[in-house]
Amino acid sequence: MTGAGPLTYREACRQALIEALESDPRVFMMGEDIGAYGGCYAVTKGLLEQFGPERVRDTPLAESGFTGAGIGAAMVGMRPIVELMTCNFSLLALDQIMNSAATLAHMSGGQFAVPLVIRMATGAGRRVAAQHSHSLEGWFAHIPGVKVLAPAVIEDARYMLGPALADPNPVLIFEHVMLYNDTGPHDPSVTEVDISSAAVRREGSDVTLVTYGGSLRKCLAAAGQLAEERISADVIDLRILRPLDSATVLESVRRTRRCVIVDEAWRSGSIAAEIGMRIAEEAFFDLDAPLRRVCSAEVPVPYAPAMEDAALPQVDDIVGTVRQLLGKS
Amino acid sequence: MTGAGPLTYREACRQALIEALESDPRVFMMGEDIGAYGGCYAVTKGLLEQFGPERVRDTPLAESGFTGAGIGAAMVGMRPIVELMTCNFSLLALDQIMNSAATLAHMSGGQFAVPLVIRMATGAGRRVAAQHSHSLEGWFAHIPGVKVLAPAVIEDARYMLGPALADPNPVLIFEHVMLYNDTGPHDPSVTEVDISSAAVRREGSDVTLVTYGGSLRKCLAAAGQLAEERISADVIDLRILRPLDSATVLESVRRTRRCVIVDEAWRSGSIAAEIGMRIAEEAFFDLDAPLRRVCSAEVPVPYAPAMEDAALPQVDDIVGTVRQLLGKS
Amino acid sequence: MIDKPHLDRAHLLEMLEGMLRIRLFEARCVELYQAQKILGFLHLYDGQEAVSVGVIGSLGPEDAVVATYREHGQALARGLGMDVLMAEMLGMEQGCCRGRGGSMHIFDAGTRFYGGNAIVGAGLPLAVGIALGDSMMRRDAVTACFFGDGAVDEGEFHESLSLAALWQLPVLFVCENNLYSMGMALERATAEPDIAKKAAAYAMPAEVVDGMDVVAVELATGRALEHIRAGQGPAFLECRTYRFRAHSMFDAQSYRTREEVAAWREKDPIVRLRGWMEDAGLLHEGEYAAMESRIRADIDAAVAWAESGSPESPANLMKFVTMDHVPQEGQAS
Amino acid sequence: MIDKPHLDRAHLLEMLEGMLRIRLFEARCVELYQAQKILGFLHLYDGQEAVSVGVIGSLGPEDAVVATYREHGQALARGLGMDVLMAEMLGMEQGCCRGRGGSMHIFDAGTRFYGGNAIVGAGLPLAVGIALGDSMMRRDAVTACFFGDGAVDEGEFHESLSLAALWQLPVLFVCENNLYSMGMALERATAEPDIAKKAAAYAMPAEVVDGMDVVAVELATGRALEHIRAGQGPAFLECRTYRFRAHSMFDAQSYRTREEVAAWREKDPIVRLRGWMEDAGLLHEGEYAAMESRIRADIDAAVAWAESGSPESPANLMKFVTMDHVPQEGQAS
Ligand SMILES: Cc1ncc(C[n+]2csc(CCOP(=O)(O)OP(=O)(O)O)c2C)c(N)n1
Ligand SMILES: Cc1ncc(C[n+]2csc(CCOP(=O)(O)OP(=O)(O)O)c2C)c(N)n1
Ligand SMILES: [Mg+2]
Ligand SMILES: [Mg+2]
Repeated sequence: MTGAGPLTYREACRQALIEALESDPRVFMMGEDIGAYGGCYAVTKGLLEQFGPERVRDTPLAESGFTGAGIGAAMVGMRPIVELMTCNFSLLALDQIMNSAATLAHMSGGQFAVPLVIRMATGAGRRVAAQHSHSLEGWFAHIPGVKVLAPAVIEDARYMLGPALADPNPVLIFEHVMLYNDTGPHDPSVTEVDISSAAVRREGSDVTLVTYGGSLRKCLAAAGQLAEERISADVIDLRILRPLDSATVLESVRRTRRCVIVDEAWRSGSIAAEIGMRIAEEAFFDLDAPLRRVCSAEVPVPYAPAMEDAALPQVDDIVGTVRQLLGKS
Repeated sequence: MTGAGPLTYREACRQALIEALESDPRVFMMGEDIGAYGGCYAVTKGLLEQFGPERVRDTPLAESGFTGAGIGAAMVGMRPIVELMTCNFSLLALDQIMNSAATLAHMSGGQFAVPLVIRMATGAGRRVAAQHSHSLEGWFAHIPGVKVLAPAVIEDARYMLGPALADPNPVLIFEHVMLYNDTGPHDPSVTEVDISSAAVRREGSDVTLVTYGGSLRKCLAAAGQLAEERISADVIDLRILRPLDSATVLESVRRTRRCVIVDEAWRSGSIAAEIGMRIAEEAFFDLDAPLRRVCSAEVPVPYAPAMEDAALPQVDDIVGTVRQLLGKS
Repeated sequence: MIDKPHLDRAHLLEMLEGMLRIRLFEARCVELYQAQKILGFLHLYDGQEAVSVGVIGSLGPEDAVVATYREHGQALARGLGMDVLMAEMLGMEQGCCRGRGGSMHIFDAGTRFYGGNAIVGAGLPLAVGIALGDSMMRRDAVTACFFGDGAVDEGEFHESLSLAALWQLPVLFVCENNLYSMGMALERATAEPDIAKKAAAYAMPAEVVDGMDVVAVELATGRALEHIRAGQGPAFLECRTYRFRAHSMFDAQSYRTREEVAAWREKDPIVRLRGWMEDAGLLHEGEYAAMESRIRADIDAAVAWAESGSPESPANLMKFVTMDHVPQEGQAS
Repeated sequence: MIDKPHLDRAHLLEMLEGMLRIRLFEARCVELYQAQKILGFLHLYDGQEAVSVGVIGSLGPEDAVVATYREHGQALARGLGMDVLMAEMLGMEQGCCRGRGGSMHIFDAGTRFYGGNAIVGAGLPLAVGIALGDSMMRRDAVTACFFGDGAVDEGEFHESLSLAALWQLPVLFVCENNLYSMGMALERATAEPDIAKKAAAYAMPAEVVDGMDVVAVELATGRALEHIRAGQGPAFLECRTYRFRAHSMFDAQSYRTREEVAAWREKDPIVRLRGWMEDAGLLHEGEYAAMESRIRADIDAAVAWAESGSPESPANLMKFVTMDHVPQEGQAS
């Protein structure tokens, strides 16, 4: 079960689930096609056979119903993992998430907690068009009372679930669809991770790239290209979108004095704006240049490949933005 | 029907509806308790009697269903006004709004438009606790394909509906619950408004206060207090949260070189962050001080009055933030 | 569990007192609302008391209750103290939810009272989850889920009944059909106003009961619980009842006639049980008055206690937004 | 409207050809998918052709159709050109949605084909609205709304049927019950697998029909349309059918047995109608082969046309995110 040898992101997610189901009898899963079908991204393959239909519950198509059922089960002592298949369908469960899961602890004066994990796939890139390509993790991060995780690396896919289940609050985990087949980078010495701090994935001194989830590898690729031009980029993987670890971001920006935020969500009202605003509030005098962000175009993601690619942040966009910010374009 | 004499915000909303129903046979209303009950905030009082049950349709409690029905009716030529009672219940209709209303034009390659208006009450202050006090207009403004209006003054309550109905796109109108009894300020010479530009509600030169909706009057009150201290504040009412009129904001900030954004939404991921980020991107070198915002505490709005008041932006918070920004605290 | 109606005098007195407690407690709430001590929305249960008393009285302490925003009745029937309930409505730290919930969000871990849910229909999935959790933890417990006739039209109703039936969960769905959702008459809201019929779509047994008759409610609840406790899955109870007053504190009530209200007042569940007991010689001279003054004294004490509390301090605003531990069930943190 | 089955030879030939067109068109889609020219999800209609051909063939041009993501069948039956359909799947500017929609989002204003909706259940409220709009505009039109057995469990199903029945709207709800939603067998998904029964909760007439028999589907549709066109409100049709292939292009199909698939293949609606017509002497020697090659020629031409198109340019990315005018119905902007 430890992370020796290469592991895909998908397999990391799967092993995390297996470990959770094996180690705690209160843990069970609910979701559409997680059982007989094996999961729409094959993450839960074999789990039904291994743990049985009581703990790996295929649900009918009723997102609001079974998400709410997860909340109730969590309140009475279970540790449900609800899978919403993709964040595109989470809109159907949003009332339960925002008006119930996120409020019950506070509204009851701390009498109840909702130790629930909700997993969902997120992101674009698979040519599945407007209704299947949302990136909503940053948007969900607006909601007080929940935590929002965005594993971008194998270690996080593998080990974030543990602390998420141990957390007494509803934790939403967004797995980017384009990462499932990813195999690296993966550090086998890591066998646990926190769910409180951002990570510096590459060190640099000229500019800070802040990102998370599916855009991390684009930022790392951009940083690689920039290095060839002697531009050294710090790459920060936020990892947790709520609560945000501003400190790590601010520390980096104070060093590099420049920041580009990369986010696959639609630009306006993205979490990229939040990061930027925090910098503008708290590190304003440390900045040498305007803030910049590379986000998705504000468009329902289109099907045609060239159109979709144009809608999403790409490595070239990041490189170009950094160059321009440093006056090197 | 023109705006002569004093008018409450509620009555302004009501007159706007009457005018719309009178002037266009394609216009009809759907919503919970808009008919026999007269509207939960009495905005639609008398409309059922005046226009009959075909055009003022009381719906059963089925937010997703009748919002979707509004989309369909709009696509085939009607001009529905759907009332979601309060934005707290709009979460149940969010799939229809984000995945259908906002995507259909683009996804169909421009074959269809969705000329739909969705009205809802928004905001806190009425001691109705966590599930009835959301401010979600800024959050909805993240969605491409829709327009988001936040009338803060009587004229806008009265005249925004016309252009909203004339717009070929889904338009969401958020009416702040604390404004319904408002009677002023109201300029009777105005008989139409646009839905494209922000408005400068008070001119000043030392600091820009950017706000919208229920927080406008707090900003104006703060500006009044600040004036006594010889601090002159420009007060901008965004009016439209999507698409944002950045130009008006940037113009002001370039003059005042300082900006405080006031927004009743939860701080992280608020539209206040978006405004700030746009300033940090586009007017960075014009700023003399860090950006600041006054938002709601990140908490499900509590019932107890002193708790609720503490959770929301107050005039003193705005004044204090400005003072501090100008080094006068 | 229940093999015969508990028609003994003590039990009937208990039910009468239970209904009257709710009625009188709420009457005091109205006064406090008028005095602007209770704020926000206040949804009275006036007229519907027989439903809560009949249903919840049949539950054991191991069972759970999920309620709506019209939940003072359920809360009192479930045994919540008038004191913490009143303190909550006054926004006090001593309130059951430390002033955060108010009238619409009453919770009590000790009695397994899971709110106090003010989004119509939202309590149903929660109830399904509580029953699922309980049954996975092998607790022998039923979850009684209260909701109105209006909630029946929400998608959550459908999804929840569907899940509960599929998984054969121990949920008692209690529809408090008071014929209106705010101003929307049931007849105007649905093509099939016979709500109990809808349960058939989920292969779930359903019964319609006179919700103005506490004994009938108790008997029907007993039958439903028998089915549920035998492991045969959820059951559905439609209690036909009426609210005598406005939806929340005030409304024009233009949606119904005075005559209709008056006709229903004739069926007042308290007046009815009282009259029946008196006729049957089960309520003795002066007993009702004594009951009333006992309750009033309780209410006075509760109000006094609540008013002497301390308003929850804004300094604690952020407390419980996220939890740092899971509180033990039945023990507030 | 329909007083007698159109069992004349010409009509039967038309239906046979309609089904075959869908089958062969999709077979080509598979090739193009394997060649990575069609991308994303591709949900085949293989096995279900009788439903679309039977239902949509009974509609007039004034009627509207709302479909799902498994909608090539509905689109072709509705008369969309193979050329613009194929161009759409190839992401071309010439596609019916200018390459923005792809396989799951086929729209066509000209034939009143309202998508191509890929959120399960989301098409139902839309259909209610279309029917509402049409009837408020005094158009004499029916909206046929297609959805799967899985969609029945969504809250939107409930809310939509409820609204349509309440307002007596001209909606034909067509449930394509292929026994699975992805890998979830209907029997495992609901306590009441008799879907048509659920329509009773909305006081709506429902009929179950053999969805592998195009003539039966057509007849049942005719009866339903008669009810609807008489102004008696919506009707419900459950078509029992089967998809022969994976949910989308590939899946392990671990959720069902080969034997089950084989048994259903015996009921192939095309084989069945062909065999029946041959037996009855209604399909002459060589006619089927001629039909097939005619269709293949059409497909070849459509593919050639589509491939010769120009991929929609990223320069147009923002076009249609918001509209600057409402396009005339039936006329793409
Ligand atoms: C989802 C949602 N929609 C609308 C409302 C506003 N609202 C509050 S109570 C109510 C009526 C509910 O009626 P019913 O379910 O019959 O319960 P009753 O009030 O009669 O007890 C409505 C529409 C709400 N709270 N939640
Ligand atoms: C709301 C929602 N939940 C889940 C999905 C993923 N999904 C796509 S198709 C499908 C199965 C739908 O089954 P059914 O309604 O029976 O239609 P069929 O595919 O059998 O034609 C699922 C679960 C979705 N698209 N939308
Ligand atoms: Mg009711
Ligand atoms: Mg199916």
